[in-house]
Amino acid sequence: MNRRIRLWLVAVAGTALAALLVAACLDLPDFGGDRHPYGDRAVDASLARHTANTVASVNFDQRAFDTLGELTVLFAAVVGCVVLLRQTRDEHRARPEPEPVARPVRRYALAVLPVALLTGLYVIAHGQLSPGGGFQGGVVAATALHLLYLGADYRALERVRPLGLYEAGDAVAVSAYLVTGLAGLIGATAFLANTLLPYGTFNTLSSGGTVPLLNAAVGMEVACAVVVLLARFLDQAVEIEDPTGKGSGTP
Amino acid sequence: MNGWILAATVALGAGAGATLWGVATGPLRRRVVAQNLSTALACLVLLLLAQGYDRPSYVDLALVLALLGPVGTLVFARLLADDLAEDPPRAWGPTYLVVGAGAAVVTALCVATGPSRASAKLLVVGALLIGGNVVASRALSGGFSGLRRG
Amino acid sequence: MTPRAAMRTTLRAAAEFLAWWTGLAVLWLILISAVGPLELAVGATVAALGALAARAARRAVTGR
Amino acid sequence: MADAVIIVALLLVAAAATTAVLVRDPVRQALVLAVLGVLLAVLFTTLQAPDVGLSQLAVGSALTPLLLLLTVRKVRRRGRKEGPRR
Amino acid sequence: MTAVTHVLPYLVAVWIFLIGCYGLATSRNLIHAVGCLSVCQAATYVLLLAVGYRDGATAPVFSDVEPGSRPVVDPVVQALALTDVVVGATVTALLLALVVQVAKRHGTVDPDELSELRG
Repeated sequence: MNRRIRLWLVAVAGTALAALLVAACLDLPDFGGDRHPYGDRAVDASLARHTANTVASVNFDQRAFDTLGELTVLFAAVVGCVVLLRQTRDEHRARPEPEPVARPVRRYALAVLPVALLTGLYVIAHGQLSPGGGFQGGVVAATALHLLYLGADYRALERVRPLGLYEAGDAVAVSAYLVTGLAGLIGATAFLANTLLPYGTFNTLSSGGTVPLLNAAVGMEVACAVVVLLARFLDQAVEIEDPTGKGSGTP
Repeated sequence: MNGWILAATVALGAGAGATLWGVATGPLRRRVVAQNLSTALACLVLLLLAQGYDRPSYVDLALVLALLGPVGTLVFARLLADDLAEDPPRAWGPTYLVVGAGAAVVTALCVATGPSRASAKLLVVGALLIGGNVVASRALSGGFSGLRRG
Repeated sequence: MTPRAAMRTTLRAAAEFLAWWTGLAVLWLILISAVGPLELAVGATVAALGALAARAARRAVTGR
Repeated sequence: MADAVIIVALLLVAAAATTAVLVRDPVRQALVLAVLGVLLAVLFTTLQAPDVGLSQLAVGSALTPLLLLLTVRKVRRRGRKEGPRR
Repeated sequence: MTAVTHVLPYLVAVWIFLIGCYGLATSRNLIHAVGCLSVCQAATYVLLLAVGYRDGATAPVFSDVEPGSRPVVDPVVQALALTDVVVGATVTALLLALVVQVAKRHGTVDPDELSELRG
């Protein structure tokens, strides 16, 4: 099946799919319509549990079990990357040397790193109040750490980032999520049910029952997962060379 | 239809359209500069939309973009250092244009919100945006010249 | 490392940590909308974390 | 009239997606994908979805380009017989 | 509102999905193909959020708005789109790890050359 036949097949199937999709779009309810039955009920349930950010309430309270599934997808992907990008026997690891970087860039990296880390933790902490949550804040915090690689070099980042700690942190965070769910099972009614803690006063940091706890667990898990993921990719791209040394030399 | 959303629409259509055209065509050095300017312009659009929709909590998006936009450009500047080495980008004109626009937008928003913690937050976002943009442009035009191993 | 030099380095380290901590705490106060006791406590710990990260980053870069 | 900004954002996202596909070189595509991520975040804000916009910003502005470029660097150093830059 | 804006977001989502599939089918570089796949996924975000939009409504986040004072958009699709974005990024990372392995094993990332190698 050479390339020409494959392209013809794609063209024919593509146009047929396009026709069907456009026909489907014409029958969809108008954009901006007023009928959102699930949305209204989700908002009412979220307000009943004093959670200001309804999306966080849907994610961590009404559909907490699906978020557990997503957490395992994240965890499995990181484990997959760790296995795929490991250093094979015949590859050797070259020590990263210090790299010359312009002074303003390094000063910017050193100045913005704590600010970005603070913003990431702010986004996680206020996940159930203002826009944000565990996922977004975790990625921002992990990216903040890698400013060291961007502002200086990989050796500086390695010195600050003990990888074993982050892999353990990843596992601890996922199990913290599970333990909170089991506590719901033991303490009150159902797995991951939000009946364990009092809902607190509306629009404060302690409102929403277990939503802030699950938010923090997901935030820590995503931050550790992204650090481990980027560590594997950086190792492959900067440190690990092939047996024939082809990999080394100027990139 | 208030003026803020109109301003955001114009900035989005003109500014983002130009940067998209800049990043789609031309030599690599111009594409990298266009990417840097696109994050700055998008941050301004987000600030205008936050004011236009009367939702102060949307400023968090502009804050994260003001932080991560320049970091994304640093990623490109660092990992494409060898590709950019032969003809480094020299686009200080558009950068200062966008920085000026940013300063104007942030001051207009601060005047609109009046002296309060919210305008302090806007000033922080403006400072991060302008500082990040200038440093990213500096990094693009030769911040990582002596790089060997990346 | 004479005791006086050791004392001076720890003093300088504490000063740097405190400077970062106050800066980040002020930034936290600007970021949050409603100020409450719990917010201040969380802000204090997060600012301390950020100050530690800032110091570790500076030492990692300059201590090469 | 608030929909004008939605329409402009939608058309820009469509144009950016088309560009991202038509640009064949991975490095240049990473640049266009970064711009596409930012435009998507603006579109999500106009559609009143700040949480999704925030996650698209966090993921699309620094993480995805870094992963793409690190892979390009590894593949470019590894595969010496890389064909002419298409 | 004119008739076209009633259906424009859905058509844009369909267009982005089809152009992503076209890119996937005709790509000559696996890294480019992974980029096209993330474009396909962007189509799902646009469609999901377009389904949940309500005219003149605001975000269902009540940290700075009095609940019930303004109509809100559908939060359920936003939670789905949020999960979609995060999983999309993770899948992209895993696929890129696979591309690195393919490049190591076969020395090339052109799908057509790969099919001939029977590696």
